Amino acid sequence: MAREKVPGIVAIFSYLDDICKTVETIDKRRDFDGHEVYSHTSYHELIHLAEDKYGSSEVKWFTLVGALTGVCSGFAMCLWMDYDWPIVVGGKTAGIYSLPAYVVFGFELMILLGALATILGMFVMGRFPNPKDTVLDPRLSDDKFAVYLPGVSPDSEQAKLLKDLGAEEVYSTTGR
Amino acid sequence: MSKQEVDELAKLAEKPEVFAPSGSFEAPVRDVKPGEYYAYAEERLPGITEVEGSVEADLPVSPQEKLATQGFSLDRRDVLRLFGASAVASSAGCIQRPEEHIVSYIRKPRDQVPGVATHYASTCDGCASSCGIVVKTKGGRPVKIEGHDEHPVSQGALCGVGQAGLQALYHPERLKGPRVRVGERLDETTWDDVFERIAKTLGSKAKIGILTGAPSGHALEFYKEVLSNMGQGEDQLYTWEPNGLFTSIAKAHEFAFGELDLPRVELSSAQLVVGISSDFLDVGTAPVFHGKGFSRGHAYALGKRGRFVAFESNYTLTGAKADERHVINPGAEVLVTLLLVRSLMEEPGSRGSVAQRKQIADILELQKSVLDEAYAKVGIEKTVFDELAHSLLQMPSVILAGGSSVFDHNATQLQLAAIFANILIGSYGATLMFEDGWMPCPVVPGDLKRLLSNAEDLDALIVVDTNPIFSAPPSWEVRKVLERIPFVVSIQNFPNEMDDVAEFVLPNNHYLESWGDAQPVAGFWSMRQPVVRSTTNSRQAEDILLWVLAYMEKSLPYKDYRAYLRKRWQKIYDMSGTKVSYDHFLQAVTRRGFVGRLQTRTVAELSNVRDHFRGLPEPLTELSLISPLDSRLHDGRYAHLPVLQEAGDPITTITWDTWAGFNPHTMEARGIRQGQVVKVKSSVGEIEVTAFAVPGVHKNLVVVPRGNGHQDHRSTISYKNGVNPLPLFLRAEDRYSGQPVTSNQKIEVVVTEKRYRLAALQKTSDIGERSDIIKKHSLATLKRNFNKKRDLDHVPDLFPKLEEGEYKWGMSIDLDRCTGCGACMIACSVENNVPQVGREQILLGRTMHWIRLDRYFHGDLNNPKATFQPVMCQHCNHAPCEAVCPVYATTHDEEGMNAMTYNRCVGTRYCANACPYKVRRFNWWTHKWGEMGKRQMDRNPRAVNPDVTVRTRGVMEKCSLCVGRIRDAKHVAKAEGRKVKDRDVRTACQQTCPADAIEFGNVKDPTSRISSLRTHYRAYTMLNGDPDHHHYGLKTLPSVNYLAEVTLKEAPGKKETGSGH
Amino acid sequence: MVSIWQGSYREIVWGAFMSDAVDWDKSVSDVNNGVLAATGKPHPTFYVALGLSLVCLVIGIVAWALQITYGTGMAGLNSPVYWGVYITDFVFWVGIGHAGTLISAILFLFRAKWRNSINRSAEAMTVFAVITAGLFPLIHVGRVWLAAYWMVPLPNTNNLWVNFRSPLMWDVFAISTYLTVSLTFWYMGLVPDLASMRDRTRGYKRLIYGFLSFGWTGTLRQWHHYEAGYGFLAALATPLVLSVHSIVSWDFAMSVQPGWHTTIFPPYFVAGAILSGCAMVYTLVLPFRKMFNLEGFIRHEHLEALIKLTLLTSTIVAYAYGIEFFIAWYSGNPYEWIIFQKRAYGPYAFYFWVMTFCNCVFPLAFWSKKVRNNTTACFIICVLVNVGMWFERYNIIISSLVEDFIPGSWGHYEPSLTEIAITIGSFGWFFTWLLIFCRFFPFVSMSELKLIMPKPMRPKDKSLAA
Amino acid sequence: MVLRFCWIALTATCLLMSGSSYAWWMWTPGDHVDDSTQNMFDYGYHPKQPIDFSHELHAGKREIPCQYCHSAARRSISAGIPSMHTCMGCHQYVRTDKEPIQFLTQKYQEQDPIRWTKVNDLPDYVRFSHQAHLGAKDHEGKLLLGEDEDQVCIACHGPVKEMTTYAQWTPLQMGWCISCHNQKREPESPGAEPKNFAAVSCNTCHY
Repeated sequence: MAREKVPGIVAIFSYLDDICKTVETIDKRRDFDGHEVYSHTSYHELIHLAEDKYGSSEVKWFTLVGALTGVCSGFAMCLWMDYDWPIVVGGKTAGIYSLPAYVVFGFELMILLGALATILGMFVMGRFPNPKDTVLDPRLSDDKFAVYLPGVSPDSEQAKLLKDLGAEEVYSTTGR
Repeated sequence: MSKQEVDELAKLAEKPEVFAPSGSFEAPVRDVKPGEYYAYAEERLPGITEVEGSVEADLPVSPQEKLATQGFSLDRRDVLRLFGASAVASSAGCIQRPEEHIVSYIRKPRDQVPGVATHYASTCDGCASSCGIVVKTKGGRPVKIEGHDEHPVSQGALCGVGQAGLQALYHPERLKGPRVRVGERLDETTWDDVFERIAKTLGSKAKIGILTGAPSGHALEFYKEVLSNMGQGEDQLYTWEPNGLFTSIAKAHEFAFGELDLPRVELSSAQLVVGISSDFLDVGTAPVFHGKGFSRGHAYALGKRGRFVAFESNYTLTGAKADERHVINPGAEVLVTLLLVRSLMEEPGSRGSVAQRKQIADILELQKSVLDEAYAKVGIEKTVFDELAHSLLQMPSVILAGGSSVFDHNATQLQLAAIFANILIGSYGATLMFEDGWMPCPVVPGDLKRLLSNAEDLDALIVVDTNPIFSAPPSWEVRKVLERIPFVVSIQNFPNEMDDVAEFVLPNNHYLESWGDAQPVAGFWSMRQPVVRSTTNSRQAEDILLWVLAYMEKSLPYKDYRAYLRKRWQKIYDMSGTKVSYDHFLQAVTRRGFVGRLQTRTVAELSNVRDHFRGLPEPLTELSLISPLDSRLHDGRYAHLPVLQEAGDPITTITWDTWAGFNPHTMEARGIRQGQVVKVKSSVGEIEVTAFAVPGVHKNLVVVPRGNGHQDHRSTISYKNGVNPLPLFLRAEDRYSGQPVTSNQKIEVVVTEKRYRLAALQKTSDIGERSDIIKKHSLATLKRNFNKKRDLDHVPDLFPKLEEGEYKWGMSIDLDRCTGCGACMIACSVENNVPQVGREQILLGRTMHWIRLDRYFHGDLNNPKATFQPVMCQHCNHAPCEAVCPVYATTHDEEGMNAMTYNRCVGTRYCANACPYKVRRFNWWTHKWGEMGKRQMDRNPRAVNPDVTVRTRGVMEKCSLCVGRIRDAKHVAKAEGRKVKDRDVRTACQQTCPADAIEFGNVKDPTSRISSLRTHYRAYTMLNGDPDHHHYGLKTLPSVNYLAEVTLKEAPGKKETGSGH
Repeated sequence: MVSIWQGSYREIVWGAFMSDAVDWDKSVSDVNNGVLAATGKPHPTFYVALGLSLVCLVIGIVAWALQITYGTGMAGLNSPVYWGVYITDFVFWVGIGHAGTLISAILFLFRAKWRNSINRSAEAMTVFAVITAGLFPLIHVGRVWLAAYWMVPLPNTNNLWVNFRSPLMWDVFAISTYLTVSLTFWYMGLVPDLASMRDRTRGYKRLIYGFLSFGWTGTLRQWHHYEAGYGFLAALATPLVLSVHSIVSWDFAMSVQPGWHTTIFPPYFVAGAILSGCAMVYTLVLPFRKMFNLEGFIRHEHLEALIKLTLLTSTIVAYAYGIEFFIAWYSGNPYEWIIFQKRAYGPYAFYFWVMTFCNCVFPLAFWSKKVRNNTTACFIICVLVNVGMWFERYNIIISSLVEDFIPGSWGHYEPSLTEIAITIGSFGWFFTWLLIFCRFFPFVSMSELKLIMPKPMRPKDKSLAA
Repeated sequence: MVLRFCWIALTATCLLMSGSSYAWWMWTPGDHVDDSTQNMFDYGYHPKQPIDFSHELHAGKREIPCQYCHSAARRSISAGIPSMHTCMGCHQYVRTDKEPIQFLTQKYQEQDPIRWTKVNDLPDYVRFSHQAHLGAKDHEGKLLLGEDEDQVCIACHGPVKEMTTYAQWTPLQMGWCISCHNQKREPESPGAEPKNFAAVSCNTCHY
């Protein structure tokens, strides 16, 4: 994943409706290839646009696989460990597998692995943590939105368009 | 008799009666092959052959040699001990591999195989009844005392005191060596010094006396011989036994028949027993022998059951077992007995010769007016006596009167009256053996009185293992009198109050370290041999005397007491008529432990005892005190043994303490509350003691047991436990035997504001109408269902049955037999290294007993019926505890046992919660001597049974059905290529039970006793509902079953409350 | 009357889940400033509270050290009461730990917006409460040095596994899963906020926050998957939260003890857990929002919704108490019925009535709008509910164990000083962590709070020239 | 830079945790009754003994059967070590010039027993019976573990005949015991359920 830093521009937005409109606009334009949109929180409006942009999130597949692995490994663990050394407790002879009790382990491991896989999916699909990533602008985690476009200068056509769409500021950056 | 009955008889039949009056008693010595020790392991392992004289080798040849070996040098026994304790861990807290060592034998004794137990036969010295014991030793250390199966007194059983013998042996507070008085101090000294100085002093004394306890066997003669060698008269020998029953019975028989002996009571052949303030099951004269006989003669078998009627004012363990119990005024025993005699005289068919009847009639006539009024005074109607008299004549029966709990100045008179009654029902020769196999009286009546009056003249007194300063009422001023004697030597097994007045305090050997013998029954001799060399620097009392004599240059011709016995036993050898040589005879007897041929004699018919009935006692109508001997601590001589302190009184379950037992109604009337401290005052003293309601005690009675109340620091165990009630007693004695009176003392009770918590093991005693815990059947029901069998192990079940192995261990406990004596608890504690925790922990509820002896009262508070139920792990086949352990620390094995793996346990205690029987015990601490409070005495590390893991803190434990014994038996069986047979394995509790209430064995073996008991109609399992009505309760399927108690009368309609899920 | 008892049951239920309209006087831009300013400079009472917590913690540590050194006998436990205050504490803290996940996961799925202001505090409470609860089995066991290892199915030299039939093993899995998942859930919510903190700090602090925020930059792609992942986590956590206390209740229900062996236990325990959790959240949030000057963000309307939720669960718990008695009587099982009679009238009746009044009677005051508006009254009642819930567990555990089947084995129980000290220590432990957390991390979920505030739309007067 | 440092730290933490948990299960903590523990690698224990007794010489070259000296093995739970008297039986005459023999003789004459260091040492909570393993017979009286007794010893104690001073050969851990105990025997009849070679219930060894 070695990636060169590409200088580009950052356009800062303050308003949700502006950034939404911007996203809608630039998403269709080829000269905005490689742009990245930044937000300080997950407004529904933006998430809806993201769904159009990236498609439905693949995290669900991670969750599903994790959960299925969990439930299978839970049952398998119990069954195999009971098979490995059957010990008679409470009048249950060797060879009786207490499936109702194993449900607990299947369930718990399903949740556990499902949750961990979800996190993994989020990391993988969200492309983070990325050791080379840098913070473009500290305001982005406060109350601002931004669009980052690599390989262009603040004087470019694209910068101008962003300004028109409501960007309060457009400046060049060394890249992310 | 049907075939079934025959079968059952065959299975249930006990060993043949050794003392059966009809059969002759054969001396067993001819059956013993010379050259075999009494060691079962060796009998089963012919590969191990013994070598002659391995026991002899312990005792040195000459006194000089003996002295030499007392110094520190490693010899065989030490090596054995080191070997046994070879598992010495390296420094604690280190998780490195501990370095352990094996110490090799220099020359291996041929009766020792490392890891294999060696058994020695010996004789118990716990009380005067001299039970035969087998001592199991491992690596030279005694690890368990058990009743000798063939010994006719113990018959395989042993009481709690006998079981606790090991703790006395290993007690860390035994004197480590001889002491000499220097002013107030007792300084350590050497034996040489002791002998020299004692010899010198005694040489200058004109009059020397010896005071002993109840000496057994030849010891009495030995002391007399010692005295005469010192130039003293034989009357300078004094004995003192606080249990007055011996003296009163013997004295009465001396009056009546001219012989100072006790009759042997064959309770096994008595179908009807009448006890008049008798405590033959708790203390009596021979509790194990009587317990065995009583359970055989009384408990249910083959549709029959004996009857026991008790008249008593205190609520004794014996009375608790009675089918009918009448509460009488204190002091009314003589009247009750005479009223019974009167009814017997009136009853056609009563026995007795003309002269005897004449004399009895005269006495009754003389006291006619008193007796006429007596019915009202004792509060029992004449019809009761008439019915009893009628029944007594219908079947073999016996009347037993008196006990340690009632000892007033009419004790001998009471015994005389009982003799009349027994003559009239024809007990003598049938159930009371006075002409063949009588019991010799171990003490001389009135000796204490004689000592006190002669003490002025005594210049020196040697005291051997007795302690009248503590065990006689202080009003007798024993201490004062003994202090006046210029020179007192006290030879005691355990330091006691006698040391205060002694110039020399010498540690006596424990009986497991001593030679000795006993004659429990006339003509019948029991051998005592040392099983271990002295564990401290102590000597046997008899040897000390021999040494003193040697230093006085008045030696007896014996190098030690064993040589003396060897000489004395010549007579027994001659009597036995055996053809083997004397040496072989002695060896065989030592191995077997006993020898004998019942002696017979003819006694006078009945002397004139009319004079003894000139005056009759009045029943007391005011509040009065009785102080019975504690069945565990006796007069207090065993107060330093924690296992006995912790076992608790069977009736009150109070441990480590003294209490004042009141009738609950009396407490209510006087405004006394449970646990309130009361002042009990008499004209000579006053004590403060905690009140405790004991239902069934007469309203005019306060019961304060003896045993505790040691006020000195000699033992941290007995120090300041409870109080001694004896200071309350006026100096009074039995009119005829001269024994101090310890009952019927008039007292006042003053309530104080103080409170004190008594550490009772059981907090709730009432189970109301519940039948899921204790079941009872009437005799009629049992007869109706005689052929009905139960199948406790087959109930409707979703799961397949456990895989069938060869064995399935089960235990059956007969509630009809159980007398509640608690020997099982103590045996279990000793066998399984169960720690004693002390009063404070018991107050918190942290008792560690693997067997809980539950005691339930039913019915009227003034006269309740008691049922005892030993509850140990029930080894459920559907165990609620097993499934809940997260780490598999408790699991089921293929033989139906619930296995507890201590080293896997992490201590979640979930199993104990899940157990509906609450039989699991948790190690809240690591129980060690001297840690976490003084009272938590436990193991001298050497006193630990090496076959059972010692548990540390944080680990659950419980009854294992003595799985170690099962493994041992299996190893033996495996080596012989066979299966384990019935009775190969006996659990510690089963083995020691004097009532034979516990049976253990392989349920899958259809010929085993257990499988017949488990299918008996009386069999039931606790909390498992009522299978008759397809109701299975908790359905835990325990391997331990109970056999229902049997009532003579039809029980009133019972309500079924046992239910489950 | 009508004026006092305002609101119907339906209104309460509705109110508990649906947010009321809040009249915000703050904007999105104020969130980070407001929250983080307070985080760095807490009210002086913070340090008093921290000191007090540390003292309690030290007491608990000393008590536990003594107990490990000398043995479990330091506790007042005995035979037959093998479980006591430690298990009470365990169940209590697990119960407390339920509100967080409930509020953050279940209310998230219900789209109850008011949860956004308190979900961080509730989740933090959950995590620390579960950590506290997780200590108690270790404190409780006899050999803690082995328990921690043997309770986990790891390969070992004994070739021996663990017993999967044991409810305690279920517990091990349930609690550790719950801890992991709620920790994950909580941390996931923290990540954007940590990024905010990173962006506002420099030096080593920036280094630490940077590490903790996993390089979150807030791209739309990240938000997209984050939102999806958060939803799935909430969906996974919802059954988990219900299962955990069910499993804890099975610790009791799976043994044959009368009073424990009932099927009502799982729902009953879950309801109780949520009740105690909500009350605890209220008890915590009220002083904390003052301490960290967050009254502008955690609004009264939010707290009122919490109170409504408390009232709702209180009525469920009351119903469970009633039905438990009814079943005990109706089942005809004498052991069961006797235990219940003893609970109400036996030697431990005091605890029963404390529990009944605190959990069922006092919360009834929440029906009144006046009480709901009075934060002091609400606070007192919530503290009482916490006390009541502790005694509920105490009552269940002790009364069943003290006197069960066989009268010969009956006993008694009093907590020892060690147990009390460790209980105090557990509060110290919990509050120490919570206070430290509040000092260094945002006590309000900033990114989520922004969502329920007025959206930063371009004002009409500044409209873009098209 | 910042993030890279964090990345390394994270990896290092993960490695450390997995490493320590691996070490943790290798070392199964034992019961603290006697402070003994079991370590997976703790065999080959070879302590210094008071006399460098050579099994190779006695059992190997001279072909003295194991149970000539360890005579308790078939009768007892413990195998026992020979008494000094047994040694002296030969060494009164044999090799009396050697230093160890003189040491032995001196000790014997002083009646001072030799303290050997235990090599095959089980924790105190384990009951192992040599008798049951060595002398175990089936119902026909046939030795279960075969007639060649020395072979039976070797199964657990290793090739003693090739060792000079003895060193622990097998781990003597529960897992190792169990590996034999729960082997399946030949079913008695075809089709029957094969049974375990020996009992595997806990109280076979722990009580």
